[in-house]
Amino acid sequence: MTFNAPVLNYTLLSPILILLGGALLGVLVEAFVSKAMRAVTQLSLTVGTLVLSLAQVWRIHNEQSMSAAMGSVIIDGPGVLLQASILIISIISVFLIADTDHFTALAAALPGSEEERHSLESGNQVTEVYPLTLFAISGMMLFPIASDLITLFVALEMLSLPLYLMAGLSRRRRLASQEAALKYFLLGAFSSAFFLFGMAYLYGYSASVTYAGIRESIVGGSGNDVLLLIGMAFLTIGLLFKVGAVPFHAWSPDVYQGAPTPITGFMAAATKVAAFGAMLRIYYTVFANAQWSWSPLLSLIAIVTMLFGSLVAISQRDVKRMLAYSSIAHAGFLLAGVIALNKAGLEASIFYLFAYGVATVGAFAVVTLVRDSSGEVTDLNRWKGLGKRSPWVAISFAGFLLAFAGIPLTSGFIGKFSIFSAAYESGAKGLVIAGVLSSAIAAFFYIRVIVLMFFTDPSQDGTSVQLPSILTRATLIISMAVTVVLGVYPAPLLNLISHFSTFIR
Amino acid sequence: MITSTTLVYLIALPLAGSAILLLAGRRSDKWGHLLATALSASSFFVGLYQLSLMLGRSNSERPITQKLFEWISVGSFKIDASLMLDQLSICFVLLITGVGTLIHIYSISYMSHDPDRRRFFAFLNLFIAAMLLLVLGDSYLNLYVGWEGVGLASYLLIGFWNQKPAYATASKKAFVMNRIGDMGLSFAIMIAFATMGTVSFSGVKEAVDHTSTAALTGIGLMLLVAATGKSAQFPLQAWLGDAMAGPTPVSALIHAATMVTAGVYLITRSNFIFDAAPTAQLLVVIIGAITLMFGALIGTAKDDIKKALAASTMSQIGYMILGAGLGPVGYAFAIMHLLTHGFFKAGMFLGAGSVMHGMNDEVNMRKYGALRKFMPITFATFGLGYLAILGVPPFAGFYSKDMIIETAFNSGGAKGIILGCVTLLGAGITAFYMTRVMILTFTGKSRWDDEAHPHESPWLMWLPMAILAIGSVTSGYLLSHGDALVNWLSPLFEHHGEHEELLSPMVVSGLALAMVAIGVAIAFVKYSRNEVASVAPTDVSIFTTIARQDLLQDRFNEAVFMQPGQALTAVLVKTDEAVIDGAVRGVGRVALGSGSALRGVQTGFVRSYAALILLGAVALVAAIWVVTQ
Amino acid sequence: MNWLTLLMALPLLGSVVVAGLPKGNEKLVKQVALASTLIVMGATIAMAVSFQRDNVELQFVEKYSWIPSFGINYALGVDGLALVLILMSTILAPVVVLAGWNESHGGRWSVKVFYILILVLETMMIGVFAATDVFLFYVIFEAMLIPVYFLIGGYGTGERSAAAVKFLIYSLFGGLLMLASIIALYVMSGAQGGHTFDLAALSQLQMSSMTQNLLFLGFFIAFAIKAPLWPLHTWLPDAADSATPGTSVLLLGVLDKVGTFGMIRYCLTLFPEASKTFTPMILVLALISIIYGAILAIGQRDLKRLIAFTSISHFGFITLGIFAMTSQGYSGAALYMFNHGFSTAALFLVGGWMISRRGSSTISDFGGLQRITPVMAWMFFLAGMSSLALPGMSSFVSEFLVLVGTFTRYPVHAIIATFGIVLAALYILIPVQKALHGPTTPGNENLSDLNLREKIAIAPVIAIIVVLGFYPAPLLNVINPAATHVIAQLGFSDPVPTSGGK
Amino acid sequence: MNAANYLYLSALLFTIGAVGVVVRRNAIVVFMCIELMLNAANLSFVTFSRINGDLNGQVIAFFTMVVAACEVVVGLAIIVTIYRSRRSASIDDASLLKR
Repeated sequence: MTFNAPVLNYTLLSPILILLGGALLGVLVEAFVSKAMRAVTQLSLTVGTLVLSLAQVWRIHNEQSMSAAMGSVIIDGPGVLLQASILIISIISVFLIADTDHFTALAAALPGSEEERHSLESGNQVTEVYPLTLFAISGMMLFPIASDLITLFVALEMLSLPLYLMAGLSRRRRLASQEAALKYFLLGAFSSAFFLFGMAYLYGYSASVTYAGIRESIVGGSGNDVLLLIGMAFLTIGLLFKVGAVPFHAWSPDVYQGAPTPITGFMAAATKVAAFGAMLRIYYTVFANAQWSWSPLLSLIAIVTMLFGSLVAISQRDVKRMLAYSSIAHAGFLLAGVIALNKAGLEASIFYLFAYGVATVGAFAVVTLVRDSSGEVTDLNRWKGLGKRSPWVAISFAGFLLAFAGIPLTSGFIGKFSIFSAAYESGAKGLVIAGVLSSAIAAFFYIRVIVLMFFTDPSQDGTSVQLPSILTRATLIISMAVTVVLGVYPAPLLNLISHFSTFIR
Repeated sequence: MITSTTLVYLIALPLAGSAILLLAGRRSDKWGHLLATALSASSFFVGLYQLSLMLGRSNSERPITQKLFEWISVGSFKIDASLMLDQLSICFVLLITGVGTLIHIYSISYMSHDPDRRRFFAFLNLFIAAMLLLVLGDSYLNLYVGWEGVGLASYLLIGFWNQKPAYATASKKAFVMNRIGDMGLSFAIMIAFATMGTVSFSGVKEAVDHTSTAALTGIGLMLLVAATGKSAQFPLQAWLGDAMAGPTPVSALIHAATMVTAGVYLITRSNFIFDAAPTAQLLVVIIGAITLMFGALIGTAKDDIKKALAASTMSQIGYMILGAGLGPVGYAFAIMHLLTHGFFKAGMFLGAGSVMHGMNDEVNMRKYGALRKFMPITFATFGLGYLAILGVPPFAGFYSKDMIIETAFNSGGAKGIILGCVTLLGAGITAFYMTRVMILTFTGKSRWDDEAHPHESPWLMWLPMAILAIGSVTSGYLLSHGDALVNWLSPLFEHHGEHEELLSPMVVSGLALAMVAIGVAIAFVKYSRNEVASVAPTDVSIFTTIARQDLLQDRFNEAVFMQPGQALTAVLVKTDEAVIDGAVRGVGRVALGSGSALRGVQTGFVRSYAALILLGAVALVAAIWVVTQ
Repeated sequence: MNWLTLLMALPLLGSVVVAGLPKGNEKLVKQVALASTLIVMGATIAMAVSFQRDNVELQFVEKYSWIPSFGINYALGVDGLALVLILMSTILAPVVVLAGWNESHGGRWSVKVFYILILVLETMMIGVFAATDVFLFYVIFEAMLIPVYFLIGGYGTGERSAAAVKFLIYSLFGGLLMLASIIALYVMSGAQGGHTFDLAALSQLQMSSMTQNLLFLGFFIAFAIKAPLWPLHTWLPDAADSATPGTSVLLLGVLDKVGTFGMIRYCLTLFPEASKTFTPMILVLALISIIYGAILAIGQRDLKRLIAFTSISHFGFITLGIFAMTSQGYSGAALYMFNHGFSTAALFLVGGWMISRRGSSTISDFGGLQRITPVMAWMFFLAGMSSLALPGMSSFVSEFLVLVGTFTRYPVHAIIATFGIVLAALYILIPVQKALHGPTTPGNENLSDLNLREKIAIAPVIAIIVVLGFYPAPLLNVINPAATHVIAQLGFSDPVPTSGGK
Repeated sequence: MNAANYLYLSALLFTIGAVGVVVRRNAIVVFMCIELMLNAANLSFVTFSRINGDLNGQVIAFFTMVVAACEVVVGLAIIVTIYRSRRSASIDDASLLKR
């Protein structure tokens, strides 16, 4: 028995490796850099790492390879696009995370304890959130380019575990934040168990853990269909959990609400890109030939998800929960892109993911700004008259909401149009009808928020809009610009996506 | 047809007057009435000039046209803004501008104390212009413009003193009921276009030969509906009495001499249709006969001098319509009666105005009496009109009305006898109520209050009355001498064979005069012998009660149309709010409700969330099991 | 010369200039806004002059690739109908600005924002009529809602935000149905020779009659909400009730025309067979709208709601004319759209002045205005006469054409519709009597008559109404070729007179 | 022995674990149930590896154990924090966030 030394193409893997390196450095920084310099160092390190990684992604954007890591990852157009999207979204999210006011000074301290107060007053702020973010991002980067089940599972855990922790780091309402972390963790682990179990059955079905091997078995059609179906179903549960599709969505409103807002924004945007990226690859390449078996069920889930998200969002009173339900509805729309199973669907999904992700970060950036003396105000009733007090913030929030609603001249409209037309092209007319219907319902609550902000008189309860820091301002401006530009002139990005959107297999 | 370039001035002059007066506003208060009168008069002179030209041409060359511009042209629907003056319209032109000018003159004095006199004259000029357009238009659509234009002018003038709510209501009523008639005209135009492809008079006339009788009957009936609206014929007569709310000169000009006779013009103008549609023609006669009696009966019970005259107008137009419905032989007589009626009725209305002018605007005849002494000129001119309307020879009505009665009798068969009797009876009743008016107003004892200081009107008022009185006396003779009008108009109408004579003219005249004598005698006995109560007695016969209420026309309309209409409106307003908008709001509420209900899934307990995931997994497995079985 | 792009750019430029003006100088803002709209009007008239009226092809065509991967173009072009509607929009814009000189003061936001919204809206109004790419049309169709939404909700009165939301939700719902249809068209075009949104190309698509019917409904419902047709009308009275008069003018006068315009431009062109299939039902809806709108108008106590319901009746007439499929009906409907813009503008503007002076929009609060404010009363009266289609007013020509055009093919429908003209007399004369006639009631004694600015604003509207009533040829000449063209494309020709005579 | 029986056992263990997550209240016990599910999956992997004659399944089992260990690290940290703040490890107590 001989061992072959693994051949790794470091260039192609460099975006992820850079991130991991940055994360490890971050851990060291946390340990060794003085507390005065720590925050700045961490921030620059993180942003630098991300930018470097993005540059590396740019360098490899024309590469295609099945063998970058012994067949464990695939580097191809969609993978590169998704990685770039994740990195861009991460960068603007990190700008929000940089506002340490959102994070507890010492996560280990008891809420309300002397210890907590002391660390707050002394400015002894821990900044572990940065390396955690980088670890999560590297998991996200790996998730959509994984090409065997082991890598997929590892990537899933790599992106999930840091997020569980990050959800519990909020400085205010710490009990809720910890509860969010607990819920996220338990349910996440629960769903990974399903994921893993599904993997086992797929392995049993095909005697292979690689995407290519499983696909060949499906094409060959000789295996035990029950194994395949259960494997697919359970694997899908794990993925659907991550994207927040009904009935695997239940964690998301609670976690979105409890987690620190910058983390919520990051999680909502980047995780969705990663999870849908993986899902697209799996369904477009591995399961494509078993379409007959999953398409009806997934369509049903998509329809229920769209309608459920839209309907429940109507009656929400908390802006973060409302955005959570809105993201559930959007998961439904995105599932339509998966179901479409054609090139248009892939392109549309990638566009949608990027546009939606950026707008989501922007929307949560606005949420971070609305505060009173005890921190963020997420009760919608206290957002009344925001347009009067801070028109620009309100206008940008309205802009993001309009993008979510899919109003023309915003990126959301192009996304919605392209994804629905792809679904229609594949014959999923029911999905399009349900999508249109739930868009109408969804419009109702987006508009309700706009009414609150613009057409209602402000209440005098100390709610105010914090002057955005430069970084937050940058996030807002970038995400607004992307939202508008992609709405008005999406042609360059669409061309780019179209040029790159072919999975190699 | 000869084209002219001057026809347009007939209309343009008064129209310009109206526009100038309205746009200039108060600035023209000082001279507005003079300008308006002058423009109306100049239009009259243009008319006279056209008449003189027309007289100089041979029969077939008399009609002239002037195309102004292409008005509407879509596909085959081509309407030019084009005028036509022929033997028929010149009669109307002269009547409208002539009587119109006299009434302008009269109004200068009559309205001198009104702060809005300028506006009044603007409306009068507007009316003259619209009425001229009505009679000069060369197609039904052009006529329609004038038709609604006079309706507008009539609305404005009835409601001239619209600060009184009742007057404002009267003007609205007139407009709405006229609109119902206008709808008929719309239908007629639509049918004509759909079947004949044209709506010009000449085009329709040519197309009549190859058009189905059904279509022609339809057009005829719809034209009749239009005529009943404008000419206050049964069943659209109810507005005319209320229209007396307008200043008296308006009643004289619009609601006696000209506008209300537009229906007669329409039917006469459309003779080619009615001649080819006997059913429609028969209905014209019937409507005429009914209205003739209807108006006459109302007239017997009215104490308001203007309303009595209005009822009389309705009745007299009934005669004209009836005449026009008798076919080729009747058209000329209808027009003749129309012209003579224009003189004597306008004269009497102006007389009534003069009386009111001297009596502090009192209109109740029971508050008059013995005015003969105080207003001799008014009495004389009114009296001449009275004799004319009665048909006493040689006054105007004698010629025109007897011709209609005679033609009615001679229209053949039972129809002829019935119509003849109705017209005769109508003549008798006319004599009764007109005598009543004369007696109550001018003779007997004075019954007016102490504040009243009856006096004769100034010359500006009595001069027009006098001129009209001259017309009342002479017009009948002039028009019928040597069958002048009949011959003048004859090129326009188809001629069928000579009609058989049931009764000779002499016999008819004798019968008519007898009826008139009876009517006069009864009135004399009833009102001249007995004391007239200055307050209307209430213990009167059921017939009088009903007649005082205009034969219940308003009650009928109220019960059959207005109340159900108002109820329907109220119901629909509620339905719109509750049902249609309610459904919309209901959808919203359902969405909100189901959203709230679905929120219940989110209990906050991790275990229930895990259960949800497990449930989802179980459902998926179950689905797979079902699929693979 | 890119006329249409220029027209769209000018108001946008104006809004940028307005946005850049110093704070606090409201007068300057208004003047700049007025000047912008006047320039646009001038440019539109200049463009209209060079329109070749006998050419049935689209004119002033522009086409640039916008989103090539979906086959979407920035494509503009006008035929006679679109030209007339653009003309109407750009003439109404300065009128609205001038007439509503002070209506932006009671708003939630500054005067500046009001005029920015108005100018942006004007750009979209031009674009929506000029677009020949279905996608572009849809984008503008939906995006237009936003400025109107803020105009109603920000500057209106009463339940303004509820009305604005109702308007927006209704419209979005219709728009999304249309989106579904557009997606289907797009996908089909991909299967039949390449993705495109070009109107002409899409009209050549082959599809089953079932598909065609469904897609037609998607478009039609969106337009029927916009137009609004019974029973999808309930947003309009609320919106008109709450919006400022100027906004109402733009809303009812221009935006709602997009509905009827869309029926012609999109429903008829894209789905000729389905249009025929649904014609009987649509005609019935149109008739119900005519009669129902009129009766509801009679039953209203509020002046603004009354005007809104009269418009529902008028839109019934327009729809009737469109689906009568005769050249008279079509030209009548097209002309009706133009005329309705002005007669409704006159009603809303004068009504708005009355309401702002009196501080109430309840009709019975007025009384005897004719003696107190004669000019204002006269203007209201004339506007009312135009609304009831009195001959001599432009609306008569169009209403009569619609009726005649309908009668030649659907006599019974035309007869029922004609009853609308009697009801019209009632719904106009009742408020005229209550508000203008009668004795002057308390609270009205001291109302002031129109000032010079208001007179200047209303004068062109009245002038257009009257002049076109007597001489509609300039517009008809532009509309007619398009009418004949569209009718012929649908395979219809005008019914021949049954008598065969001429 | 028939390898399929191991699969049945694995499925049974997985089910027990899943039901345990739903019915038990103590966070630690819930977490242990999840670990049980993971190990059930591992059992399946190993069984399939045996059936298919392929080593990958066994490799994955090792990976899973490592990942599970990581999960324990993170999970216990969270659970302990919660326990310290709330003085209770019952997951039903943590239900601030709902609806």
